[in-house]
Amino acid sequence: MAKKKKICAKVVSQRVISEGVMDMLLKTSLAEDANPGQFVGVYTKDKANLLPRPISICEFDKDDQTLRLVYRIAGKGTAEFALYGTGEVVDILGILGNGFPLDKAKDKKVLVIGGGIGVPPLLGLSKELKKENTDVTMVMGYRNADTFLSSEFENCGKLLIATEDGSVGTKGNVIDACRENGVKADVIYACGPMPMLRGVASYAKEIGAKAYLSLEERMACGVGACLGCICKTKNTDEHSHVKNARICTDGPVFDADDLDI
Amino acid sequence: MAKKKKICAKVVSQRVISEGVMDMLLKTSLAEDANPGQFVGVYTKDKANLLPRPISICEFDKDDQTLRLVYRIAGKGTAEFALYGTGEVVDILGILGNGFPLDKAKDKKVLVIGGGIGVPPLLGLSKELKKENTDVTMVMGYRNADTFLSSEFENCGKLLIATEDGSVGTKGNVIDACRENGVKADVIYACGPMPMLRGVASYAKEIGAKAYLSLEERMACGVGACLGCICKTKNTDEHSHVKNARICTDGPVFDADDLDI
Amino acid sequence: MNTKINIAGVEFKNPVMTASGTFGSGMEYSEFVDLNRLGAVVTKGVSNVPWPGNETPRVAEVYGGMLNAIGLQNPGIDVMCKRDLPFLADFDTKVIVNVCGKSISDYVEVVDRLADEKGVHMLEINVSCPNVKEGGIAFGQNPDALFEITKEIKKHARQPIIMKLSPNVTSIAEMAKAAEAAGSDAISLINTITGMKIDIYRRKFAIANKTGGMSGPAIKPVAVRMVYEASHAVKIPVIGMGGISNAEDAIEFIMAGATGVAVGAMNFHNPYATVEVVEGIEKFMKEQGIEDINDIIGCV
Amino acid sequence: MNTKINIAGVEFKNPVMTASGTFGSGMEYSEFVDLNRLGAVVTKGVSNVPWPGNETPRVAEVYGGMLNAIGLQNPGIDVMCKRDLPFLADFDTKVIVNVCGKSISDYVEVVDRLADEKGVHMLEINVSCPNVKEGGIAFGQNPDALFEITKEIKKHARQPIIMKLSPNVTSIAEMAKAAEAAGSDAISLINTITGMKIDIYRRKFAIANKTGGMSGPAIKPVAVRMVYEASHAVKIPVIGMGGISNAEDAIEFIMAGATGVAVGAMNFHNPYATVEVVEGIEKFMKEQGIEDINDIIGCV
Ligand SMILES: Cc1cc2nc3c(=O)[nH]c(=O)nc-3n(C[C@H](O)[C@H](O)[C@H](O)COP(=O)(O)OP(=O)(O)OC[C@H]3O[C@@H](n4cnc5c(N)ncnc54)[C@H](O)[C@@H]3O)c2cc1C
Ligand SMILES: Cc1cc2nc3c(=O)[nH]c(=O)nc-3n(C[C@H](O)[C@H](O)[C@H](O)COP(=O)(O)OP(=O)(O)OC[C@H]3O[C@@H](n4cnc5c(N)ncnc54)[C@H](O)[C@@H]3O)c2cc1C
Ligand SMILES: Cc1cc2nc3c(=O)[nH]c(=O)nc-3n(C[C@H](O)[C@H](O)[C@H](O)COP(=O)(O)O)c2cc1C
Ligand SMILES: Cc1cc2nc3c(=O)[nH]c(=O)nc-3n(C[C@H](O)[C@H](O)[C@H](O)COP(=O)(O)O)c2cc1C
Ligand code: FES
Ligand code: FES
Repeated sequence: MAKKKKICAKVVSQRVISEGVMDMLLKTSLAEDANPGQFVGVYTKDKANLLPRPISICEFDKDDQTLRLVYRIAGKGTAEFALYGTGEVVDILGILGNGFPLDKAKDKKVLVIGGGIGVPPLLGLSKELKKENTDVTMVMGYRNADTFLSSEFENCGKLLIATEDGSVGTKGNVIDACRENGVKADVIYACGPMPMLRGVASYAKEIGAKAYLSLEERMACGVGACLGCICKTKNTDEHSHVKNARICTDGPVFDADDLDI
Repeated sequence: MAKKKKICAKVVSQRVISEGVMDMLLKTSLAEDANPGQFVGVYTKDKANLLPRPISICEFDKDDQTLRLVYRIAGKGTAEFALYGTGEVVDILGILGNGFPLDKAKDKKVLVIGGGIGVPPLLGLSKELKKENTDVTMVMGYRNADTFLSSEFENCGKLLIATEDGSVGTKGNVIDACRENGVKADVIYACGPMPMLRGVASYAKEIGAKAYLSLEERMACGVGACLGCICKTKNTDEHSHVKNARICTDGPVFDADDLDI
Repeated sequence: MNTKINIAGVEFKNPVMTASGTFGSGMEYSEFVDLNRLGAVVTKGVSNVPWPGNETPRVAEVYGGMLNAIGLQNPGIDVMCKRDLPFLADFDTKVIVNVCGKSISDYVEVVDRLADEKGVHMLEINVSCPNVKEGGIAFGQNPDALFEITKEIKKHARQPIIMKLSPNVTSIAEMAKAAEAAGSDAISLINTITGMKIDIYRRKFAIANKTGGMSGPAIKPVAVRMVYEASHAVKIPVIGMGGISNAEDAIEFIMAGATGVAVGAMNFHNPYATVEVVEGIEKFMKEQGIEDINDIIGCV
Repeated sequence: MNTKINIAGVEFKNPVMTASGTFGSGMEYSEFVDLNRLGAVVTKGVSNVPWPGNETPRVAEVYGGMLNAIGLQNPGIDVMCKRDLPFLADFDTKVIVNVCGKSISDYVEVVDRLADEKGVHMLEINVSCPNVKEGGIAFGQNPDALFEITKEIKKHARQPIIMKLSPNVTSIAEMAKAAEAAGSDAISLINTITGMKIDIYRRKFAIANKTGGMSGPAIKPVAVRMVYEASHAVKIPVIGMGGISNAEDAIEFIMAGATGVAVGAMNFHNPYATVEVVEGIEKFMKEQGIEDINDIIGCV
């Protein structure tokens, strides 16, 4: 694995893709080390804020040395990022986290499930899976008809959509959509809010699939040193010896069977 | 007196006029209320710094609504200001302080003495005095041949220069220059470091002149509320009743006879 | 929508006050804000006789805040009664006079002098200023001493009293309880946290007094914690302060358990801060459907 | 130019250390900095048995700093001896193990276990963690309890010990004196200041533990003041920390009286911070013509 770095990146472009959701392209050599499901820590310029903001890599281009970040304006930091125009420089820390275990998809029927602001990292994943000609079904959950990134997902395989208000696709959540369409799979990759991930884990059990879940937690260091970002695991792990894995380094993607969520 | 305001100003232009000394022109309606010897509080954008930086008004143009600030890069705040280009917006608090008592100059022989970064506010003063056709001699003290603003002073009357290294004018300080040239006056206006001001006060006594000195002290509020910026006075004053005057509101310009410095 | 609060029988139009020593006697900031909009103006600490305060430099900036060691300079109670109270009487706001002293009798002298001042609605007793050698903080760092001075002042005060607590203690709950036990009508906290700054190039203290009291946003988390602990330790109302810059901050203190809140050092950053907090609280209540500000006191 | 310092007979190549709990066991940050450049690596607190720590969220950001309530999660002393100490042994730096416990015997067990570890140069005894219910801070907020535990640990420790003090006390000088009187070889301070943050929209504490320990630049003035007070109260060396982000900050602590300094939360902001402090101190010494770093300890 490549060495982690704190490095200065440059904004190539940025635009609004949904209400309060930004799509930012960064030029940075860190792109060379990126894999789907990994993330970067983005620093604000406002010196009142000192901690990096963890943002998943939506897509990466190793040749162009670009990272695409899609994020929701959720507070002071992301509000600041949203103001950046082309050419703005920004400090980032990366590449962080383990990413999705793509090798598990080999010759398997794959299901990719995303919800809310958990959708973005799955785009890079789906594109990667498509490159390998994997049999992929994607199920993405949104609040309403504002289904950001969905047209790009459509290019990667079969896409199902669930919306809370029923305006597009299945009315309900992603699991409702899976059931409604009787989706089957050997391997599931998922990212989204915790209740959704719990749903995915039990759906995986139902259909006999392996599930890999990308988790979220408040972070400080992002590199495994502070033990701020742990999640509970079923077994004593190698690092903590107390059934706490670090989401920033042991994750963010975990085998659902290992988790106690 | 006009109401004080915290207001957003715009940088019209900025340039380096000497090593580490910046000359910034601001567009702001506060200019309408400005007088020579008054100052503004300039806020940084870096949120680690919350207090306004007191900077004297070097010159003002009520018609153009501009304030000219000339300042030395002395720390974090002024280093930030120095980076501002044309069009940058900046929060300022003003107009602060009393300014030089111009009425005392009427039909008098006037001496204007400045030292170091105390020089800038005297330019606006000298120009104002010139407008009134006052008989003015100016004595400005610098470290070396880098005598910023001196060409502009020359347009206002007789200019004497003192430099520490003797490269221009009198070798020594402003009082040395006064003595060397046998400068006489009825009224002295001065701004500069405390040792210089003490020298001015005793020189004024020697030649039988009234001296008005502009003082400096660390400030917090800038508006007379915190009592951070006091100087000692000879008599119990109206406000404090303890022989402490507030430099930000009772000053920065004081009658030397009132001060206990 | 109700923003009125009641502290020891005194009704405030809203919970927003000025923190003592950061707002002069109100006169200086009346150029920026309409004092009629405030819940209360809390004046700079006043003593029986004029105090000259400390040497300069008295203030220094630190990351997210400032240090001060004014040393309670004030013109004495006579000038306050002649000049500042009449000025404040013209506004439709409550007036709280902050009282300081070196000995119990100093405090009592001021409290007695204010007994007949109709325009003074409450007294805030500053036993927590870290910047004066004698008196002040000595009472504020020892629960027995705090009990004693509170008891004595209560005997004399005609207005309800607020004991203002120091954060420079091991247990704020213990101090709050001592004030309550001695009969204080309310408590306010926090005063400044003792800090130090050194100019490494000149090898000198940034503040002539060596140490100064720290205030501003940097101290807010400590202040919120102490307001939470204090308000859970006593039944009397708590006035919270320490780093409040906007309505969100003020609401954080209220949710932690404060009935009133005060804006201090941030007046220097934003002279409109007090009224912006008043307006921001109203906006928050509207957006969140909160009918009565009292409903969210200590709601966390 | 000499940057070497000596604490209780242990020589450090420079005064710059890592603050316990902010640098893991050094492994995580060895991707960013060359550990050989540091005066010492101070490890995360370790107890006799593995500790699971607190619920999440364990961290929250505040103005100019952060709160944490990790709750001293650690894999226990056995794992440290098997995994972390061998890793650190490969570097030319000093190793200080930070020890935590719930009872005196917990601490003693760890201290005994480390007695024969050649690669451990000093022990830092954490009696000041505000985030665990029992033990920890209880020893750190009472001078008698501090005296007792220090005395007991001194009986067992083969390495020189550093008692790590809590800032959440009325008198840091008194605590420093108690540690010295009981035989501590050095003291370090400050640990975090107890703080709280409330999410006003969700009406919830930002930290599951309700309170968390505050660290980062926001606490620096308090830390500098306490290092000054402590180092003037005792003769044993002081290791200073609290908000150090760069060499200027480190030098401020040294001038206040610290022999060593530690970089904590700012590693999270700038993973290169430790080595940048080392280099910045050298640059400052060169520019200011300082021959020996020891010449400026407490020089203010
Ligand atoms: C591994 C990981 C990947 C993520 N990927 C994305 C993504 O691709 N797109 C996206 O929109 N969001 C993502 N998030 C959430 C994102 O980190 C937060 O929305 C963001 O940090 C909010 O920062 P702020 O300054 O705007 O909010 P503030 O509330 O001002 O932040 C204050 C502090 O809390 C932290 N914080 C706030 N919300 C969260 C959160 N939900 N998770 C973790 N820390 C938080 C911030 O990092 C900061 O330290 C991810 C989170 C994690 C842990
Ligand atoms: C009435 C008045 C008028 C002034 N006019 C000018 C001017 O026209 N040109 C000019 O170059 N300088 C002037 N100064 C000095 C100027 O205010 C400081 O150089 C400036 O505040 C330094 O800020 P900084 O952030 O760069 O330094 P930092 O050291 O980072 O500032 C930290 C804090 O200390 C304060 N501070 C630092 N130095 C001084 C100082 N010398 N006086 C007062 N406060 C200080 C800052 O305002 C800030 O609050 C004036 C000062 C006063 C009191
Ligand atoms: C310049 C200054 C002067 C102060 N003077 C007093 C005072 O006279 N009496 C008092 O009780 N508190 C005094 N304080 C403390 C404040 O009232 C307040 O408790 C403290 O600053 C914390 O609030 P803040 O962070 O909002 O400033 C003073 C604070 C500052 C900054
Ligand atoms: C995430 C985190 C974990 C910490 N864990 C420990 C610990 O295990 N033992 C300890 O003595 N101090 C611990 N501390 C306190 C630090 O070592 C240090 O004393 C404090 O953070 C102040 O320094 P700073 O402001 O540079 O971070 C921890 C601090 C943080 C931020
Ligand atoms: S954020 Fe520090 S261990 Fe994960
Ligand atoms: S700076 Fe506050 S009184 Fe002058």
